[in-house]
Parts: sequence; structure tokens; C-alpha cells
Amino acid sequence: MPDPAKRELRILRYQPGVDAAPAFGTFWVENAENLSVLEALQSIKDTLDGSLAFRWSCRMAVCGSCGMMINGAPKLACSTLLRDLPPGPVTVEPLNNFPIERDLVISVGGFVKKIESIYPYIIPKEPRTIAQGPYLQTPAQLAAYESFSDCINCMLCYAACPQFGENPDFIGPGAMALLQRYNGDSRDAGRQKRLDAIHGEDGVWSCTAVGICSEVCPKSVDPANAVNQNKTNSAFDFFLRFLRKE
Amino acid sequence: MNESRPYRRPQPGNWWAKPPYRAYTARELSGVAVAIYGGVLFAGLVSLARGPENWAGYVGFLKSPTSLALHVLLLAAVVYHVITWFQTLPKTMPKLIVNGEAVPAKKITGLATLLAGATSLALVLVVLGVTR
Amino acid sequence: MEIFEADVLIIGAGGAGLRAAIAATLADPSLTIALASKVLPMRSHTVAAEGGSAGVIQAHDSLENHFNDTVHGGDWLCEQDVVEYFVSQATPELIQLEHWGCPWSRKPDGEINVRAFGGMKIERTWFAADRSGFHILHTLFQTSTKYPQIKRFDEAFCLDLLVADGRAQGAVLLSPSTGAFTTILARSVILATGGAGRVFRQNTNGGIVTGDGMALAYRHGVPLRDMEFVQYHPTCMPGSGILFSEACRGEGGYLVNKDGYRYLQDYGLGPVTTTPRNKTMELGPRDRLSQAFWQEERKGRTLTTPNGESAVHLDLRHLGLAKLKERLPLIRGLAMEFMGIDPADTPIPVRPAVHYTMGGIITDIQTATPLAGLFAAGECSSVGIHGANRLGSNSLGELTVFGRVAGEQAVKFAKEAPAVVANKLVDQAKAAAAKAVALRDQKGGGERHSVLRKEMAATMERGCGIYRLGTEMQETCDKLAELKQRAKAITLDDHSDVWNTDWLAAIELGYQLDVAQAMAHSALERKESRGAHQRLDGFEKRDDDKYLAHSLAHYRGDGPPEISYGPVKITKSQPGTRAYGALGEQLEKDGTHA
Amino acid sequence: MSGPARDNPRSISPIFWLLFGAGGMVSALFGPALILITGLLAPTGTGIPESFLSYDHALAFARNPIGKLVLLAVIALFFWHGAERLFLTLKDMKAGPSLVLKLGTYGVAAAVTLATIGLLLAIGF
Ligand SMILES: Cc1cc2nc3c(=O)[nH]c(=O)nc-3n(C[C@H](O)[C@H](O)[C@H](O)COP(=O)(O)OP(=O)(O)OC[C@H]3O[C@@H](n4cnc5c(N)ncnc54)[C@H](O)[C@@H]3O)c2cc1C
Ligand code: SF4
Ligand code: F3S
Ligand code: FES
Repeated sequence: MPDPAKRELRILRYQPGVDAAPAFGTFWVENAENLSVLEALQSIKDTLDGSLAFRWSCRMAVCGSCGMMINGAPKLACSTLLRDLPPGPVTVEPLNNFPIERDLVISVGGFVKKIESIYPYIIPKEPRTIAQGPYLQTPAQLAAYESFSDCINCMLCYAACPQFGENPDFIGPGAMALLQRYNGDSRDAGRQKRLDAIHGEDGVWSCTAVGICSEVCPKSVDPANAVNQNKTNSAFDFFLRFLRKE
Repeated sequence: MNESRPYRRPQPGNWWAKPPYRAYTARELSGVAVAIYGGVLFAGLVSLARGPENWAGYVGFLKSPTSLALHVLLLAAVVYHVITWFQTLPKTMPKLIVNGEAVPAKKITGLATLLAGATSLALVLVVLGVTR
Repeated sequence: MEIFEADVLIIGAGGAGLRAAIAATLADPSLTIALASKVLPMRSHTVAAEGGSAGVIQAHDSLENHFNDTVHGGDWLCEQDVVEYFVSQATPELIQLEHWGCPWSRKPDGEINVRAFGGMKIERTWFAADRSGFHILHTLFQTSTKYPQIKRFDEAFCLDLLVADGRAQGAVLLSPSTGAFTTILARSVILATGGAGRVFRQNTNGGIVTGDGMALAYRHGVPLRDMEFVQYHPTCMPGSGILFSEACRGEGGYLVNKDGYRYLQDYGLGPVTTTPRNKTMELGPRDRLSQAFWQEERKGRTLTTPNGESAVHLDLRHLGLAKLKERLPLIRGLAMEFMGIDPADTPIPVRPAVHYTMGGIITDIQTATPLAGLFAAGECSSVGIHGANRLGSNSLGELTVFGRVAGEQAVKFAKEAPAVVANKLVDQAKAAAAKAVALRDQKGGGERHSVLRKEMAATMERGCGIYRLGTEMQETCDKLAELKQRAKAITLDDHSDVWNTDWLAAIELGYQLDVAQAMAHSALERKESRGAHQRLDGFEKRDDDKYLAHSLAHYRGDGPPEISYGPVKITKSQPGTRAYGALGEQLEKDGTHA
Repeated sequence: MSGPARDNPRSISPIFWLLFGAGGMVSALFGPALILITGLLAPTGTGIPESFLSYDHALAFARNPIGKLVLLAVIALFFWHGAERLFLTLKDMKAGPSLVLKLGTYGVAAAVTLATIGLLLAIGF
């Protein structure tokens, strides 16, 4: 008789140097009704197998550490409750489209480089001193970029995007959300510089508007908008650059 | 000290045929229907340039059940194209801010789809009116 | 072992560490700044701060008000000269963040908006919806990428500081992704490693908040100051401890017991008003609110949640859906995601949980510790502004104000310091690495560190909770001593080097036990009640004659810490009665407390 | 730290993408109506007289400058639209080497565009 409070987790395990390829390992967790997937992993680590590796920190869906594939879909483990998943075994895998370093831990360095490549800071229109006080920014001007500033860098969108799966150099949805966060900011004047950073094949032009990135985003950032809006911008820039005087 | 040896899991080659990407592939292929219809028109233009007899053959084809069936299929595919086109539209434009709040994508899609319905309807009515 | 030479090394890339890095590079762009963090900078726990950051901006407010609120809030255990400096610098720093792009919430005319916060007389908390810490952290991280002189070591775990000739000169790092060690040599070092809330069971802190920097400095002879003062936040999710920001109350939320009664009026926080009134009822300070909960629980007037925790209700229903969506979207999301409750139509069960460590690595107003070349900023430090109880929204301000000071001071020190003595330091680093490897590989008694961690958290909650008893604190001290012994003989499940998180957690447990000991022993020694330290065993009153003094915990290796006391700097506010609600207003009128 | 602008040649995709977009928009706004009219209503004589499909009528339309423009726009843009989508889908399917796919899609669209211009000129004014 299966215990209703118990739940089976099938976790993809991989240890470099030991395993030739990842393989699933099975664990049963107690008292599963009240646990998030993250808490289930923690209880496995604390009581069954301390070698299970995964990232986590805030456990409140804001730090972006705990992205993984849960039943095949990219999710934050901390805000995915076992009781909300369909009955039966739960599969847990590292995020798709990223190299697996160990178990559920994937490589993040490439993503960080992408963020750094798009000038992710205010390039001021009119520099101000502290004594001059804050810039004015109306709620409407804030709303123009606010959703893009909510990105927690969880990379779920990258795990969902098949074009990133095909081309790991594709700048990708998350970094584009950040780019649009600054391009859309009324205090900023760096738009052209950033457009120049993404006009290549690995920039916006790898996106085919699949749109799944926005569907899986846990923070409603709408990265697909950021990418495709900039496809429009970059396309016009392709022709308008001849009119620009430099 | 071991070097880390990241393992790369390749994306399956048939991802495009599997959910959740299947809808995207269908959307893309619906765009091909647009080109096929363009091909039908192009064939008409060729016939027209070749003279009245050739044109008559073309018109004969248009009246054939094969052509009618083809056009019903094309119409269905293009309507799917219209719907998905406007679902994508809000992604390709800047956020619309009205009264300090971003207009939801659904609203933009809805309005644009209505507008497209109206333009198509208008064209049909104009043609019907002019040719009467 | 790889060796990297920097001018300034910063350990910790949360709000304080990032601000320090930017300040350092702006102070002298020719220097190399190494910035190490055990997680990616944007995962640092500053990301979780919800409510906002205090800085005087309204015309009818004044620096003096902010000063007084802070010093009263801290029950006069604050360094008043430091508080004075802090309040004067908080607003400029918030403006600086604004210039760097922080998306502060605005008024319709585009000016900065502020909200009310507990213990603050006038609204002065700048906020970015209820994701203030998130936006501050991301703004700082992104801005820091502008400066190539800042050489980041992301996901690099600090094992030890390198100290030679009485001077901090670097650190040894472990890279989880390879298991490789790196020695960083630097002419000055800043610790910005955050708090230690994870030594308790129910807490609002992220998994990485394990007091590492505190323990590192402490082990090198730097005293930890005021460690007994641990803040309980009154409104947290029962079980997980996830925080519901004070902003809930700032926006007008009610706290009610199981009978629907706004019980705070019974604890000197009245009068009851329907709209929020500063320093009254729900806008009283955190320690008082958490203490009121404890009393209600004893009176049997709390409810019990399905997972067996007691709780009261945070009622936000009267705020309406629109306001919740605009001002408290994260809070609403948390309640819906984690508890299946929409606060727009159901009250949220909440209870107190450990939130913040007021104490930390002792520093002077320049953020310098007694160890030359070592600076500390942020929650790991005790620069002296929080006293016995921190006011909500004073901590984010602290990160930027003192993060900047630390960056500038560390640069100044680095430029004057002699070159580092590489050989000695590399030997030290090798020894530290060897020790870590030995822990990883040891075949101990077979006990798991997770077992010890649970026992530590439970004993800390029991002995160093909202109210404290000498006997229980003694038991906690004894238990911690026992755990420290057992910790030496643990066995890991994992002996590999790539992403051995079993290993990292075991090292962190060592840090936590040291910090917990400092807390418990400092608490046991303080025979009075002040701020967050409340005793029920004959020491219910504040005792300014004996204890208007900072506790200092000194590391004594395997033995218990030694507790001594240091003076409190009082400049313009003489200790008075710390009262809120109607009594507070009366006293203020009479001028009894400034 | 990484210099994005370096090693970052500009893609020529915008040319195809804009043609694709224009075709998509025209077909979204008028596609269903056009198919309905030329493919279903006119051939079956539903609401539209026989003369609509007569050679003279069609020739007059194709000789009218505006008519020419409409025909060019619709035929060429529809092809470019389909070409882009087919190319990307075939690429997703890894159906063949990129050059072959490009010739089979963009190549066809370009050929049809040129042919249409040629035919419209040949038909005269
Ligand atoms: C849920 C919550 C809400 C809060 N809300 C507010 C609020 O509204 N207003 C307010 O003023 N304050 C608030 N606070 C308090 C405030 O957020 C924290 O005190 C502050 O963010 C701490 O910042 P920090 O830079 O000192 O440390 P953190 O942000 O915690 O950063 C610590 C850094 O040190 C690194 N580190 C730690 N150990 C090591 C090691 N061994 N090796 C290498 N790196 C290491 C970490 O990786 C991290 O980068 C809140 C706190 C919590 C928990
Ligand atoms: S856009 Fe969304 S899914 Fe992508 S990284 Fe940001 S928060 Fe995560
Ligand atoms: S899923 Fe990928 S293809 Fe574009 S719209 Fe999103 S980035
Ligand atoms: S642990 Fe932070 S997002 Fe899940």
C-alpha cells in the first residue's frame, strides 16, 4: 500500500569524473503534501543523500537560484508545491539548454557574461549631482520599463527557448529584458550603444518569436517583448543608420 | 583537484514537433499558406500575360473543386495566421502606456484582431459593392 | 594554488559589498578591487528585502527626527555620533541609487514617494513597490559591471582571512564549481558577508545567511559586539518563516488574534485607529510587536495553523485589491503562491521569526575593525546604529552609507599600507585549504551535520527567543558547547570536489556554531531587559547603571567566549523611557524623551 | 567586461525580416478577404458577377498602375512572408544545409518578385 503522504522524486544525477552521463535516481519523501520541491530536495539532502547538489537561497522566489526542470517544465523549485503537481512521480532535472556541472547545478557564467555585455546601467541623458536631487520620473515613465526591471535572472526563459537551445551564443530573453529595462528608462541615453551590441546573428536575430520565454517567466517580465521589440528597433536601425549623422 | 567537466545534453532534434513548441511550428507553417496563395495569384498573372486562352484555363482551374477545396484550406490556414499574428504583435511593439499603466497584451491582440476583421470585411463589401 | 593580487578585497557582494566596491573604484580608479561572493551577487540576501530604505526627504521631517527615532528604537544602545552621520548620509545615498537607476516608486508628479514604517515618527521610507532590496541589489550589481577594475569572484566561498604582522592581507577562497582554492592577496579587506539569522529555526533569512564573515573576524580576535540582540520580525509565514514586509502594516494592515481583536492595544500601543498612525498600534517597533505575540500565545488567544505553529492574523482585506496590487504585489503573490490565500479576501496567518542580527563585527565610525586593514559593513558589522533593536528600513540605508565608507576607507588604507608578504600568506592559505580538505575527507563518527544544525536551531530558538530565562540560556550555552564537540567528528556523504555542497554546508555549520555561542553567552551575561533582549527571570527592567554598555564577545577557541563590555557613545539624547502609542506621544509632549 | 561591439558583425536579417513583417501585416489585414474573393466568391459567382473574372477585367486591373502596385505588393510580400517562415522552420527541423534552404526559400521569393515585376511590365500600361 503506497503511503499517500509519501511522494516519489526522480532526480537527474550527474557527477563529473564518475558518471559518463546523467541518469535518474529515485527518492521518496515523507509528508510531501506540505513541501515545495525545494523543501523536498532539502529533506533528501539532509536525511538520505548529502551529496545531492542544487542551488538555492531565498526560498521565496526572488533570488533566482533554484530554477530547474520539474516534470519537464522550467520552474522555481521553491515556489512549486508538490501538492500542486499531478499525482505520480515527480521528475526533477537541471535546466535545459545549459551544461550540467553536477546534479541539478548548471553553468551560469555564460549568462552573466551576456548580462554584462549589454551595458546594464544608466548612461545618463543629463548627468546630475547628488545636490541636484533625484530625477523626476512619473508613474507612466516608470511603467514603461518597470516589468523588465523585475527580472530575477533565474534563466527559466533560457531553458524554455529552443533557439537558445540551438545557439548557446544567442543573447537570449533574460539579458534582453535587462537591455530593455535600461533602454526604456526615461533617465537613460544609452539606447544606440545597446542596439549596436545586439545587431548581430547572436543578438536579437537568433530569436524566432517562439514566445515560450514569456510563458515560463515566473515574474511576468515578458522577455519575448523585450527581444522582439528590439528586433523591430534593430531592423529600423539597419536602414536609419544611413540617415544618422555621427 | 578535478577540473569540472560540464555535461551537455543536446536539445532533441525533433523539439519542434513536441509540445509546447508544436503550436509555434503550426503558426510558422500557417505563414507558408500565405505564400501558396501568393503563388495562386502569381500563376494568374502568368496566365494573364500569356493571353486570353491561358487565362481561361486559369479561371477554369479556379472554378474546379480542387481549387475551391484548396482555397477553403488556405482560408482556414490564413485565419489561423491572422489570429497568431496578432497574438505576436504586442511582443514586437513598445509597451503601450495609458493612464500610467501598461495596456495588457490581450487587449492589444483583441483590438488588432477586431481591426483586421474589419479591414477584411470592408474589402469584401467594397468588392461586392463595386462589382454589383 | 592560484594566486590573485588585488589592492582591496571585498568579501560579500550583497548591498554592502557592492556599494563598497563601487566606492572603492571611484575613490581610486587605478586600483584593482577583488569582489568575492559565495553566490552570484544578485542572489545575495539583500534581494529579499521588501519594505524600503529610510531617508529624510519630506519638508516637515528632519534629520533630528530620524536620529531620535533610531536612538529610541535602539533603546539608547546606539553610537549616537554614528547615528548622526548615518541619518545625514542616508538620503544622499538614496539619491545616488536613484541616479544609478533604482526604480523607486513615485508620486504622480514624478517625485519620490515614501511610506510609513514601524517606529518612525514621519513617513521617510523610500520604496520600490515591495521589492526594494531586490531593486537596490540589482541596481548596484548592474552598475558595478561598468567598472572593469572590479574583478569579481562569483561563487567563491571564503574559508579564512589571511592575517600577518597584525594586519589583514587577503583571504583564501574555495570555488565550488571545481573544488579549487584561490589565494587573494590584498592590502586591505572588507567583510560584507551579511547576517546570521539561519542559526535560528524559524527565520526570514535565505540559506546563505550563516554568519560566515562574523565568525571569520571573530576567530581572528575581533570581538563581536551586541550579539544578544536578535530581532524577531512579527509578521512571517508560519513554518517557512518567509517575511511579510512591515510595509503591510505601513500601508494600514491590522494584526488581530483568534477572536478578531486588535490585541496590540493591550500592550501599551493604543489608541486604536482605523488608519495607520505612526509609532502606534501596528506601527509600533518590531520587538514590541513580537513580544505582544508571545503574550497572546501564553494567554491562548492565538490560532494554530495546519502545520502546528501558533499564529495571529494579518488582515489586509480593508486595503482593497487595487492597493494591494499597486503597493504590495510581492506580498500578495507570496500569500497566494505559498499559502493559497488571497489577502484581498482572507487574512494571512503570521507569527514572529528571527529576522536580523543587530550585533556583529565591531567597527568604528569609519568601518574599521580593531584588526588593521580589516573593515566591515552591512549586517555582518556592528557600526553602532541599531543598538538593542533595529528600526525597519534602517538596514538598507546602512548598506549604502557604510558600504561607501568602507570602500573609501579601505582604499585609503591600501594606499598607505606596505606591500603584502606573499610567502607567509600563501602558507597560511595552504594550511586553511588543507584543513578544509581534511574535514571533507574525514571518517568521523558518522553523524550528519544536518542533525547538528537542527539541534542548534532548536536550542537557539528556545534559549534566545523573544523572551529569555537565565536557566534556558544556560542550557543553550551548554548545548552549543556539546554541538561544537560533535561537529568535529561529523562525516560527510560527499567527498568529491565539484559542487560538493555537503562540504560547504559543513563549513558553514562551523561558522554558525561560533556565532551562536557569541549570541547565547552575550545574552546570558546581560542581566537586564533592553530592546530585543527581554528577560523574565527577575531582570525585566532596563538597567542603565550596569548595562548601558555594549557587550563584546571574544573568541576563545574551543572554550566558551569571554564577554566584556564597552562604552556607549551618547551625544545629544540622554536615555529616557522608550514608549510608543499614547504614552509615547504624551512623553514626547512633555519633552521627557527628546 | 566582454566587449560586445567587437566581433559583432551586423546581421542582414533585417532586410528579410522587414519584408516578412510587411507580408505578414498585409496578409493579416486583407488575406482572408482576398482568398474569399478570388478563390471562393468570384469562381462560384456568389455575390460577384461573372465579368469579375473576365480576361478584359483582369487585364485592365493589371494595366492600371495602382493595380500593378497592388499585385506586386501582394504577390511579392506574400512570398517573402512564407519564405522567411519556411526557412526558419526548415532550419528548426535541420532539413538541410543553410545555403540550400536559403535558395529554396528566399531564392524563390526573390525570383518570384523579379518575375512579377517583369510580367507586370510586359503586360504594359
Ligand atoms: C526578508 C528580509 C526583508 C528585509 N527587509 C528590509 C527592509 O525592508 N528594509 C531594510 O532596511 N532592511 C531589510 N532587511 C534587512 C536587510 O535586507 C539586510 O540586513 C541586508 O540586506 C544585508 O545586506 P548585506 O550586504 O550586509 O548582506 P547580504 O545581502 O546578505 O550579502 C552577503 C554577501 O556575502 C557573501 N558571503 C557570505 N558568506 C560568504 C563566504 N563565506 N564567502 C564568500 N562570500 C560570502 C554572500 O554571497 C553575499 O554576497 C530585510 C532582511 C530580510 C531577511
Ligand atoms: S525574464 Fe523571467 S524567466 Fe527570464 S531570467 Fe528574467 S525572471 Fe527569469
Ligand atoms: S522563446 Fe526564444 S525565440 Fe525568442 S521569443 Fe523567446 S527568445
Ligand atoms: S531559492 Fe530563491 S528563487 Fe528559489
